[in-house]
Amino acid sequence: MKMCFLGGQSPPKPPNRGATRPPIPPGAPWPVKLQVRDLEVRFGERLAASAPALDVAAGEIVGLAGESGSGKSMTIQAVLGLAGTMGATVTGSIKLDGVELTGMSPARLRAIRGRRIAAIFQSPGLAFNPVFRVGAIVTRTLRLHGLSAAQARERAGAAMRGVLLSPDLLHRYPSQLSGGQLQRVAIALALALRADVLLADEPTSALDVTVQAEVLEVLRELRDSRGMAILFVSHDLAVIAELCDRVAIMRAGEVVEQGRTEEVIAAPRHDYTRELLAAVPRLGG
Amino acid sequence: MTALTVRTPRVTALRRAVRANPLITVGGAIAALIFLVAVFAPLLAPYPADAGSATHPEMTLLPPSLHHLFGTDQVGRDVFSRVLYGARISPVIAVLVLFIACAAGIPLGLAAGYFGGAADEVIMRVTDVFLAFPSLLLALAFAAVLPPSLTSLTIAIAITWWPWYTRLIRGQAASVAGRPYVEACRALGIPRRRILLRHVLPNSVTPLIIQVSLDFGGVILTASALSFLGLGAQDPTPEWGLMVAEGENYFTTAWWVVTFPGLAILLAALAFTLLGDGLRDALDPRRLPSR
Amino acid sequence: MVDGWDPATEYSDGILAMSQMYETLTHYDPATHVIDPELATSWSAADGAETWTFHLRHGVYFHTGRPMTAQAAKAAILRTIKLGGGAAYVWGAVKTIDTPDQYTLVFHLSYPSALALQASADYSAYIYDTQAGGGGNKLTSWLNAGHDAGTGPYTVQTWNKGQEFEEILKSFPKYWGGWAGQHFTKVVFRVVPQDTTAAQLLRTGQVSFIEQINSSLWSSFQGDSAITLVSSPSWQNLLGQLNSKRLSMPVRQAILYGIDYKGIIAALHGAGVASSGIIPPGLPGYFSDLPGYSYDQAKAAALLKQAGYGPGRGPLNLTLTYTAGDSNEQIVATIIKSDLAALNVNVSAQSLAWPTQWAKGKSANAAQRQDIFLEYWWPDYADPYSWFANTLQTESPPYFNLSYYSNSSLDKMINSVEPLVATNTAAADQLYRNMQLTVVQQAPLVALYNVNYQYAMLSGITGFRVNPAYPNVVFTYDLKP
Amino acid sequence: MTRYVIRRVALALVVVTGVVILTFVIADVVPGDPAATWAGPHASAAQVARARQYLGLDKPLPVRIARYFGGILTGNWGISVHTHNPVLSDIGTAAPATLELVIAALIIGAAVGIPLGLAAARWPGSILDHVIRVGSVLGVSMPVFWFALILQLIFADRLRLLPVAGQYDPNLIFTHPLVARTQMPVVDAAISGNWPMFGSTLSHLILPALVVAAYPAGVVARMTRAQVLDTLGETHVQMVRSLGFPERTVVSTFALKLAWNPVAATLALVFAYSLVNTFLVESIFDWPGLGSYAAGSVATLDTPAIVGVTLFVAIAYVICNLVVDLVQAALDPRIRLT
Repeated sequence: MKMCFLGGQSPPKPPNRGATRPPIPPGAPWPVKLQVRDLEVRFGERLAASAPALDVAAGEIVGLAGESGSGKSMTIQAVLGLAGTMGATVTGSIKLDGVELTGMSPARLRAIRGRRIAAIFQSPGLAFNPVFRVGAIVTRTLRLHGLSAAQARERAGAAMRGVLLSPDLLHRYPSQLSGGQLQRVAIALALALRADVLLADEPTSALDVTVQAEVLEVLRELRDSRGMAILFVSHDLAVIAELCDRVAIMRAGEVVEQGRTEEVIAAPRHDYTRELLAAVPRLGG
Repeated sequence: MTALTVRTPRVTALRRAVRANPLITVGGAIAALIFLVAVFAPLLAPYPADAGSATHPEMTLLPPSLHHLFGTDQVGRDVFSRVLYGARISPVIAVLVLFIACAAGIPLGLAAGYFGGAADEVIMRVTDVFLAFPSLLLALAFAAVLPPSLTSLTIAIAITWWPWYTRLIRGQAASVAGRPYVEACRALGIPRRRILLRHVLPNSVTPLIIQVSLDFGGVILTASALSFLGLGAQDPTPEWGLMVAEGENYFTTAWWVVTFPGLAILLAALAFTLLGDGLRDALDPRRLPSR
Repeated sequence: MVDGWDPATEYSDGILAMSQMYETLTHYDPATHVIDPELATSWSAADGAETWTFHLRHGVYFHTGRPMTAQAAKAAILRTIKLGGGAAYVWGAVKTIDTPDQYTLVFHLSYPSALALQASADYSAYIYDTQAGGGGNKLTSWLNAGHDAGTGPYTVQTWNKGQEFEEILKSFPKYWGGWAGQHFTKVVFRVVPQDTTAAQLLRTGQVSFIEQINSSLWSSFQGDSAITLVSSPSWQNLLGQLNSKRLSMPVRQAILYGIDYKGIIAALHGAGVASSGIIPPGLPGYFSDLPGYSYDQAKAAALLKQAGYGPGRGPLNLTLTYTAGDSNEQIVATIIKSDLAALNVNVSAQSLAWPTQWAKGKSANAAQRQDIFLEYWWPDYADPYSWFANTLQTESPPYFNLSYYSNSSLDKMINSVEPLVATNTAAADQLYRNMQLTVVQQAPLVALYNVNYQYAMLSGITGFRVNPAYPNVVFTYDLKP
Repeated sequence: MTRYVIRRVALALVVVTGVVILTFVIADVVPGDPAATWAGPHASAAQVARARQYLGLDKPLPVRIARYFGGILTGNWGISVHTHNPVLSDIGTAAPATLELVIAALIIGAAVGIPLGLAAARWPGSILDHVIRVGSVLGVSMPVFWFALILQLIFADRLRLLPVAGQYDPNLIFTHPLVARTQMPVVDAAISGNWPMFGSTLSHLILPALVVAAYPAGVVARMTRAQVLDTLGETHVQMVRSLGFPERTVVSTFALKLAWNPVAATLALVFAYSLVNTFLVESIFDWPGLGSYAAGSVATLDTPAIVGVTLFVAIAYVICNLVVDLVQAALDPRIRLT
């Protein structure tokens, strides 16, 4: 597994077999990037998703776990301010670096999307418009956010290398890339935009295990070297346990439990969390 | 003993759709109106004889008035009565044409879809040949060779319309034939014919209903176009297309002779297209709000 | 509009354009009933109208450049007689032609005939250059390729067969009439299938003259200051020829009693007037008091019953054909169909282009022939002989006698009338009366109505005079723009 | 890609063969006495005999079909009854005028249909959406011959904004004669730089083209709306939105580009339908195209001409479908690269 270098500055680190995660400096005053309070997303009367309190700090991966249909994806759409396009209404507060997003004007919200808050989706194959070259999407987005053509090309190339992909792949059409490659291009996009927050909506569940590991590795790098705040949505507790620093358990649209991953796994307070943990297949011990 | 209301999914979908979808209500209402006019034409028409061979040379080209709501044509016949009786012609031709087209097209489609292989290839190529001709043109060719009459018109259009249904049913049958539960039936040795009728056909009903109602308008337009060219209905049959053709020479001085039959064609075609659109939105699974 | 362009054989709408390009020895003026000079300046008859001498105009040139001489005129007339097409019968009486000098023609007839009148015919009386296009049998193909060999004021610029701008004529500089004063230099004949389009083209000034449109459209121009309307009686009537081979005399009479003539005339809004006999008013042999058929359903039903048809008995199915594109004929067909339906006679009307309708009538296979044939008829020169010679004389194979009627006594009368016209007009008129009485009684055909010409033109145009002797013809040379 | 092309071309050839056989059935089998029908009503006995010989009625069926095929391939499509010209040459002179009208109609249809479709997809459920949907349904169910008369009455006769009929103003024949090179007046006038005539031919083209454009505009608007709406529901659109693109760009750039293929396919389907629609309109506007030729053939029972026109349009339609298929394949990377 090739080591990934971000921007090429930091010395090569020993291969991290994932046995132990780099320690999180206890109590380090990482600034809280994304702060969600009393969030409720409704389709007419039906409550689709709610989260009383959810924080994601820079350099931290927060897991959002729950069965499919528990409102995980809707939470992401709400944070992106796109729940409206699905015909849903959003109440409560979503703050980015202390700035309230819910009431913001569509134009200013658009400026944040992509540049400050990026998102990657479950099935990478569907996440790219089939009749555009992947590079075209990347450069158009960078140009949209104010870069010149030359800057956009240069940064796109760097970002691709950042996710262990050769920049030549940018000329390919989505149908010519594998799921793993496409997902990493999506991440590269967030990287190129230097987003502060990355919302990952089950980015690995559509990939097979080996490719999954590569993607997770890239996410870890983003957290460690870029200090990105990542909200990782998944129904796969095993992945969450391996990747996330903290986790929130969602059930039928509500966050039932939240805390540091080791503590929640070691001593789940809510019985639903226990059911979820029991359902995770254990290899060996 | 309380009556059990059988609420199959399709009935509820239809009822919900009607409420949610104005198209069906508008289209259906006009279609019903046309049907009623056709049935009660003799009662509604002020001058029923004018729809037949009666002529009144002394009152030609009178503008619309209380006596003649749509005015009179070049030989003094009441246009309003003829338009009402016209509701008995084009729509009836449409029913006949679509019946023949389905009777010929569906079995062929089923056979092609289910058997596949050589049968499918042959049937589909023949359909492609028929579909290579725009329907109005092939109908025109047939009608021009047969003596001009309503029957030859109906045959000519039916000949050009069956391929659409063969292709539609074949698509359905082919997709359904691949489904596991059909495989299971075959595995259980259930005879092919029963599988076709019990499984493949019912599933094809929905797209068929949609296509038939959409085509209703299409056939009416084609039939009136052929009569306009003089290949369908012959005078004095009050066919709308023919009435437009006969009134064409007086159009700048007596606008009503052409305007009202033309409006009738538009209304009839509009009604069934709207109905078809509405049904498609209502019954097409893809269109149901999935989330 | 036109199939061929040979002045000798043309017998249809072609005269609209040909009358601008070709001229005749004499010209008939219906107002004064006088025969005016045209290519012949003077003429005289001798030996009881069996010898006619014509003195030709000097300084007349064909469009081919050759001067018109007596020899050229003789060659043209002999070629027309030899081809025997169109109305060549107008020269039927001619035995031999002498040309004592360059400008004198002497005709020797086999029987007395009004040759000066016949020479003014609108068909097959044109004088043209037989040497044009290499002469001989190459002439016809040269003419059909879009050329003309006449002496008239205009000559062909372009002819695109079947196209919308079918015929474009330009002025012939060396025309003997000269171009002093105001004249049109270009004439475009535009064929428009729809009446409404023609009317709109006139209203918007894209054309300057229209004719043969339906009467309601024509009357819609009343009160429009930019348009001048001219309506006048004509020598043209609409004939209904009944298939005498298939329909017995009582059935034919019943059909004629079953038609509402007044209704037809009412529906035509002034485009038609009632007829008496088959000769239109203004021609010799016309009598306003002739017996005819009135709309009498009872009498019709009685006659039908004799033949085993009529209300309550077996239906009589008839086929009727009329010319497509003529809205007045369409109205007549519809009314006839509706009137006869009341007598349990089902008529299926079919509108066909004229060549197709005529071919169907003439077809060798009798089963293909129609029962009722509607067609307009007008004389070839100012004499009713044409109706009888063409539509009532025994003919086989049928050419214009599309009621396939044959009556030896009528044939005898027809053959004897032509000499009488030249020698004893009173006797000729009486003979025409007897012939019409026979036709009315035998009912092989009927004149449904006499046509009223309805012209419409831009008000700026003056100098237009209607001349029924030349039906639907507009002599553009006389028009002042 | 080449395998895809070969298969499509082979399929098209099979269909064309079937088309010729079907027209043979119409010309030879259906009419009572094919020789008389083929020669036309006023043919002399000699002409009928020649027609019988041409159709080889005495020969067995396969020979007759082979002879008919031979005739079609060598350009001998029979002699038109009412023009006495070979049918193929008549079609040659008449087809460009019809083609010019259909192309103009399709251009207007697309130019009107696509933006309307996009607008309806952009604000689904709004009043604009309903107005556009009703408008497009009207366009689709409009009897084109009646619509032609109405527009002609209003714009040409009453308001006199547009010329009534014909391809150009006759007075220009003398001052600016048209040099016919492609038989398409607008194109010919443009090529020869004859601007007054160009203006006249264009103004004469507007009304008929508008009438024929009603159907394509309706169909394209409905197809674009449905296609774009479907696309808007897909993940890659959510992705593009999450990257900060405004809705306007999302619809008219990303969603529309994906919709091009089905819209192009619809235009091909609509081409044939509109081609036949011009048949109904040409006699009203005095447009000397295939429609007037066919209408003339109906009145003169001219079977060779009608069969010839039917065959010509069918073959044109198959070729047009093939071209659109290949263009689509070239455009859509998913197919091109397999």
